[in-house]
Parts: sequence; structure tokens; C-alpha cells
Amino acid sequence: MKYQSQLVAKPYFIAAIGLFIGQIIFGLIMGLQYVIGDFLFPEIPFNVARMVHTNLLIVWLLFGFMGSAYYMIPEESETELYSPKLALALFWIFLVAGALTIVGYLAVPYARLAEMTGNDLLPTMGREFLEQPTITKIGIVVVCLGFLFNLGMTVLKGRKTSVSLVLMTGLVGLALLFLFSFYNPTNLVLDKFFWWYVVHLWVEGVWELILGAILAFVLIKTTGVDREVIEKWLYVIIAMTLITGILGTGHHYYWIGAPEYWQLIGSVFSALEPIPFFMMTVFAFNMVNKRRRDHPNRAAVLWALGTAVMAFLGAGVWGFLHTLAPVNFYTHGSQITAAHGHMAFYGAYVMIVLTMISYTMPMMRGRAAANSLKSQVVEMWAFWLMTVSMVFITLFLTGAGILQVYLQRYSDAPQAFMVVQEKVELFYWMREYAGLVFLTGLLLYVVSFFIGGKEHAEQRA
Amino acid sequence: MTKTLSIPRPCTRIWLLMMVLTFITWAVAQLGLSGQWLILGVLAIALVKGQLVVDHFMGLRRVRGFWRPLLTGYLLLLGAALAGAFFL
Amino acid sequence: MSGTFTKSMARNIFIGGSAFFIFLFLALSFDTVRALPERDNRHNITDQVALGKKVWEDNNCVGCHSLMGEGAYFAPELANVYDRFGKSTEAIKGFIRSRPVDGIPGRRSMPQFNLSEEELDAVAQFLKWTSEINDAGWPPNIQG
Amino acid sequence: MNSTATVYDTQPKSPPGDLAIWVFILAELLVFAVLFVVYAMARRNNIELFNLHQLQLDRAAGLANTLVLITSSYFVVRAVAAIREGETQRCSRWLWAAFSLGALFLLIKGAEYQHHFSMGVTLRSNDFYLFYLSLTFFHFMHVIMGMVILAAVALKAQRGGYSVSEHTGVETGASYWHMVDLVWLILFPLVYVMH
Repeated sequence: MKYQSQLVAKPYFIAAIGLFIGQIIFGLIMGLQYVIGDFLFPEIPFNVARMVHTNLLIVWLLFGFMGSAYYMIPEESETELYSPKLALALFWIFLVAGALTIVGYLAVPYARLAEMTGNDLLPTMGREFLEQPTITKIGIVVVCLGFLFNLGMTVLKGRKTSVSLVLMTGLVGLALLFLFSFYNPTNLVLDKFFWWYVVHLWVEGVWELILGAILAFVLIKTTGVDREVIEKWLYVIIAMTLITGILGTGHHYYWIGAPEYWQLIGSVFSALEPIPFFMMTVFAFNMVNKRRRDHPNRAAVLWALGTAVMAFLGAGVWGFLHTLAPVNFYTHGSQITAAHGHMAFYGAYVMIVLTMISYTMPMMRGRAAANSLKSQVVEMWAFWLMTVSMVFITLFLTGAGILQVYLQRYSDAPQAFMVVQEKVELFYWMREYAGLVFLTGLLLYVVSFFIGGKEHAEQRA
Repeated sequence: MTKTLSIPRPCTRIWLLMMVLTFITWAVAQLGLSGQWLILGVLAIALVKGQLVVDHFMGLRRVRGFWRPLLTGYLLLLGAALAGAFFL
Repeated sequence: MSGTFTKSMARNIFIGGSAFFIFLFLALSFDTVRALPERDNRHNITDQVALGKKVWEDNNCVGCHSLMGEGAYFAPELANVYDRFGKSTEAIKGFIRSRPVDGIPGRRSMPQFNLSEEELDAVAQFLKWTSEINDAGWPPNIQG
Repeated sequence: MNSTATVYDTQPKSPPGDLAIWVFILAELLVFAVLFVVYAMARRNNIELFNLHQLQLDRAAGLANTLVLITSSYFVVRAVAAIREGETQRCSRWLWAAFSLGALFLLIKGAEYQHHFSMGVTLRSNDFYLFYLSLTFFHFMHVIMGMVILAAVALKAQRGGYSVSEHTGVETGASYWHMVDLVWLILFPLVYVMH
């Protein structure tokens, strides 16, 4: 760790893991509610648990991205962060705003929360992933502006590398696209059309730029391969990402009232969206094979490779499974969508933040490069437990989805929604058990940071 | 590097050949030919022209490695798929 | 000569390719927004339907239900609930009004939202309006 | 066939131009191939409609455009041959010639579009026009992109930016332009002729 101001990333990562644990707990609550319908009813109805689960996911990933950026930019720009104090202030503002929102979801009925936070002035609540009160959304924009200002000034006064420029492009894109969440027309079709500007162009657009930049940074540091080679491939990958992902938005416009040409354009271009993820997998393994040195933090390298593979599986393969219009006609809004959602978010974004945490935490806690061998072994156990259990969660949900589509949509004697839900209950039980294994893996991950012991091998960072 | 210029240059001859092939494609259709023979004929001409572009214009004929077989394979595969779609 | 693979070329392709496809996407989006009026049933948006959308959002219905396939998958799809309930807004209102406060033992149950008569009418009209949008014939059947 | 204009002692292992452009040439060829096959598959379930509306197309304009693009591609080959002999000015003249033929293509195609739009044809008219407009407009945009590249390369060549020893940029632009031509060579017969 070359610059003191990189330490600012530490609270962000700690908060990220804390919120991550909260997210998984509410995920387990919902998983149980799927099979025991009245679990925690009416205290925490399903929709409240879901809001907490999805909002915690997005907030902790944003904390992770911010922490990664605060760690990377000073090192990439070879200068101290412009204002560490501002970074810490924004950290507390964002944490408090997030916590209050979650408490708001849990403490009062949602309609009451909308009333209390003056949603009538500028109604933006009540939409999936964008359930935050309008004032929280404004708080997020303020935090984003301060965050981008802080990083922008650092980059301007320091060295400009491709990795930092790509990261900044992704973060600025993220902030600009979030502004569409303030547009909530009374026309549902228009509302949905531009809602996808926030959701799709985030997770299949600018977030992939952030993912690419962080992965490139970690690979440069851990494999020692020449920066020129890695940045060259980074540009090729993110070019393919935007080329396929932007028109790929069309695969959300099939059944929401938009003209039917989206079925052609959306299918063709979203069918190509796995290509950048496949290139990222080849890129990651290639760089690790051509490494110039063996970095002592083998756990971080494992996370990096795992990210590339799981991103390709979850976002690429599982995405392609239901992206073609004729298929999507039957699987739209079924458990297949949920299966893709779980593995894509975990594989692409959860794992890259964990990669960054795994790589930076030892150095931010005073070690040269890596934790002790013992702690890395525990961390690798956590990696495999979480990753394998996520694969199973996805497989079980896919099984439930296929049955649901077959019974409720594709058959000539379609059965009612709830009848089918009872028929697929077995998959929901198995998904819940896999969720418990995931929580074990996550707790093991946290424990691994507290296992002491001699630092692994004398090699310096 | 002395240059022996054969008149006219090979790429010029290729260019003229492709112009003629294109004209044939158009003429065949104008003469009212249609159905199976038109499709096969026109598709074949298109693939030949494609191969000429790949070999002479893109210059892959003089490049070792998988590039030329890759693009030739692309043309053949695409041609087969289109023929299949039109006939089967 | 051939065989080079430079970062500057890769960056140019990133910038050129992204601009190219952003332009295409904006052009298509512009065409879509222009074409929507004859598809999205906007001429039937009354104040009541607008209020219905607000009631739908203020009570976070999308937290359990999906609407036009988007939302949660815990409870039934509601884009065609108006048709499924025999094209009767009264049936929809009756269902919402009659949700038991403590739910149904052992089964998933919709909370009692204590909506006023006006709000019930509004959300029922909103769901009726949604079912009339030309969404390319989705969902595949009445079960949604 | 006697030795061609320029002789290579050892055959290079990678294609002319920057490898990055070739990654995208392959990606573009893949996208167009998918679009062509989907066109052919969609045609199967209403062949009458496709054949009927295909007659509405101006096949002569399609022919002209094909001849224009092939010639423009040929000019680019001459440009590359010129730069390989260090003739930077002749190279940039060939490139501007290719550029102007590209502009001619846009004009002819633009006229066709103008004609269709005036008849009220849009992406939403019917399946044939959905595919016709999607395929040709997507290619139309690629011609514009190719012309931007040709112009940039021509300007740099004019300023002596390239030499016998270093002209990868010219070859990169040339390869992209040939891809745009290759795609049209398949698109013209498929959409305008085959029925």
C-alpha cells in the first residue's frame, strides 16, 4: 500500500461486508417465506423483506465499488487522495442514509414511509430496486457527486492510466444513469421503458466497466504482467461489453408494450452479451498463466479467477438461457429470471468486490502482502462454500422455473400460479438449505480475516 | 525490393471479375429466373465474391494460420445456413 | 507491420464502437417513444388510473407481485388479473378488501392494506388499464 | 500466375492491420451472420409477404450500390499497395476516392430510404420491412463508421503520417472497409434478389 489515503477504503469494505451479511439474513427469511407462507407474517411481510434484501445488495455493492475506487485511484494516479476527510464524511452520510432507509422499511408500513418522507412532492417510490424514499435518492446523488469530485481531483493531479480512466467512466456512467430513477411518469409503459435505463444499463453496461477495471487492477498487481498488455485487453473487453450491452437493453422491451422490432434487436444483441464475459475468463486465466511472479495472496488470485468464471456462467450462460424472445415469452417473470439474477449478481459483482477486499485488506491491516497461510486456507474454504452453494441455489431455482413454465405457461391446460408454487416447493426447500450453506461460507470469510499466524512466505508485495 | 508489375495488377483483374459477377446476379434476377435455381446460383456467386474479397482485398491468401480458413469456413457455414433456410 | 495489437487502437474501437451503438440505441428509443401512443393505451389514462398507479407504488405491490412480468415472483402476475377475474373490477376490489389481517396459517397471504373505497377503485382501474396495453400478447395464457 | 505486384519472402502469421480491429471484424461478421440467418428463418413463415415486398425494392439501386462498394473496396486495395511503396500522396488520393464512393453509396441508399419513408414504411410496417430496414440501416451505419475511419487515415496519410516501414493504420482501416463490403456482398443478393 503506497499511499496513506488508501486506508479510507477500509471502513467502506467493513460496512460492505456488514450489509452483505444483513442481505443474506433477509434472503434466508424470504427463502423460508417461500415454503412457510406465514413465516414472520404480518410483522415482516415478503415485500418488506425483499426490499431490504435487494436494497442491501445494491448499497453494499456500491460501498464495495467506492472502497475499491478509493484504494485504486491513489495507487493508479501515484498521488494521495484529494481529500480523505471528504471521503470519510461521505461514508457516514451514505451509511446513515442507508441504515435509516432500511429501518424505515422495517419499522413502518411502506405507505406510511412514503407519506412521512414526502413522496407526494416527487413520487419515485414503489418500483423494484428503486423503493428508496425520494430524499434517500437525493442523498445518494449528493454522495455520488462528492465521491466523483474527490476521485476526479485525484486523477487530474496525478498519472492518468487506462485502468483509472475506465473506472471513472464506469462510475460517472453509474451516477448519470441513476438520475433516470427520478423520472416516474403516470404512463406505466414509459415508466418501465426508462426504468431499464437505470437497471439494465447499470448491470449490463457501466457496472461491467467497473468490474473490468477492478479485475485489471488486481491482475496487474498480483500477476506482474506488463500493464500495457492488460489494459489493451481491458479496452477490447469493455468495447465488446458496450457494443453488445447497449442494444441488448432490447431484451427487456419484448413484453412491456414497446414496438415489436425490439424482439429482433434485443434477441440478437443480448445473445452476444456473453462474449465479453467469455473474453474476460480467457483474459484472466491467460494473465495468471503468464504471471511473472507468485503473489503470496493466493486467495485473491482465486477470487479473481472465480469472478471471471462465475460472471461468465451467471451473467453469460444463464442470461443467454432466457434472452431470446421466443423463449422469453414463456420464461418472462418466472423463477428462471430469479435464477439468472442470483448467479449473475453473485458471479459478476459480489465476487469482484470480495476479490478487492481479499487483495487489499491484508495490506490495509499492516501486512506486507497477504494473510497467513492458515487464514488463506479458511478464506478459500469460504470461497468454495459460497460459490458452490450459489451454483446450487441457481440450479434449484432453474429447476423450479422450468417446472413453473411447463405447468403454468407452456402446457395446454395451464395451472394457477399458487397451485404451481406448491408443486415446486421441493426446489424452494433445497434452495433454502443451499442458502444456509452460503451463510456459513460468508461467516467463514469474515472469520478468515481474524486468523493470525506468521505472514505467508517472505515475498514482498 | 524490385517490383514486377503484371499489367493489369491482379487486384484489378479481381475487381473486374467481381463487377461482372455482380452484374450476372442482377441480370439473372431481371430475366425472371426464380425459385431454386436463382437462389442457389445467386448464393454461390455471393460466396465466390466473398472469398475473392477475403483472399485478395483483405489479403488473407498470403497469411499463414487460421485466418483464411476461419473466414472461408464462415462463408461456407453462412451459405449453407441460408440455403437450408430457403429450401428445407 | 501486421501482427501489432496496440492499446490506442483498442481504445479507439471502444470509443468509436460505444458512440456508434449509443447513437443507434437513442435513435431506436426515439422511434419507440414516437410509436408508443398507439400501443400503450395512454388515451385511457384517467386521474383514477393515475391515482391507481400511485396506490400501487405507495403500497409496494411490486414487492410480491410482478406486473407485465417485472417485479417479485412470490405472488401472481397482475398484468392480466382483470381478465382472470372475469373482467370485473369489483372482484379485484373484493379480493383486496377481504385479506385477513393475520394472514392464512401456513400459506402465503396478502397483507390487509386498509385501502379506502376510492383507493380500491383506483388500483382496480389501474390494473384494468394495464391489461389493455398492447404487450405483444403476453402473458401466454390466462394464468399469467 | 506470375509473381504478384509485391513479393513476400516469408508469409506473415497475422492479417494486415491491427489485431484489435480483427477481433471486431469477426464480431461484426458474427452479428451480420445471425441477422441474415434470422432473416431467412423469418421469411419461411410468410414467403408471399417477403416476395411481394421484395419487388417493391429498387433492385437497380441495389446493383449500383454493390458495384460502388466493390469499386470503393478496390480503391482501398490500391491505397494499401501505394503506401507499401511509400507513395503517401497517392495512397491518400486513393483513400479519398474510396471515401467519395462511400458517400455515393450513402446517397443512393438514402434515396431508397427517402422513397420508402415517403410511402409510410417504418420498422413496424411488417416483417419484411422490419428486417429490410434493420439489416440495411445497420449496414448503412457501418458504412458511415468505415468512412470516418477512411477519412482519418487519409488525413494522416496526407500529412505523411505513414511510411513504407509503418502503415498499420492504413491496413487497419482497409480491413474494416473490406468487412463492410463483404457484408454487403451477401446482403444484396439475400434481400434484393433471392426469392
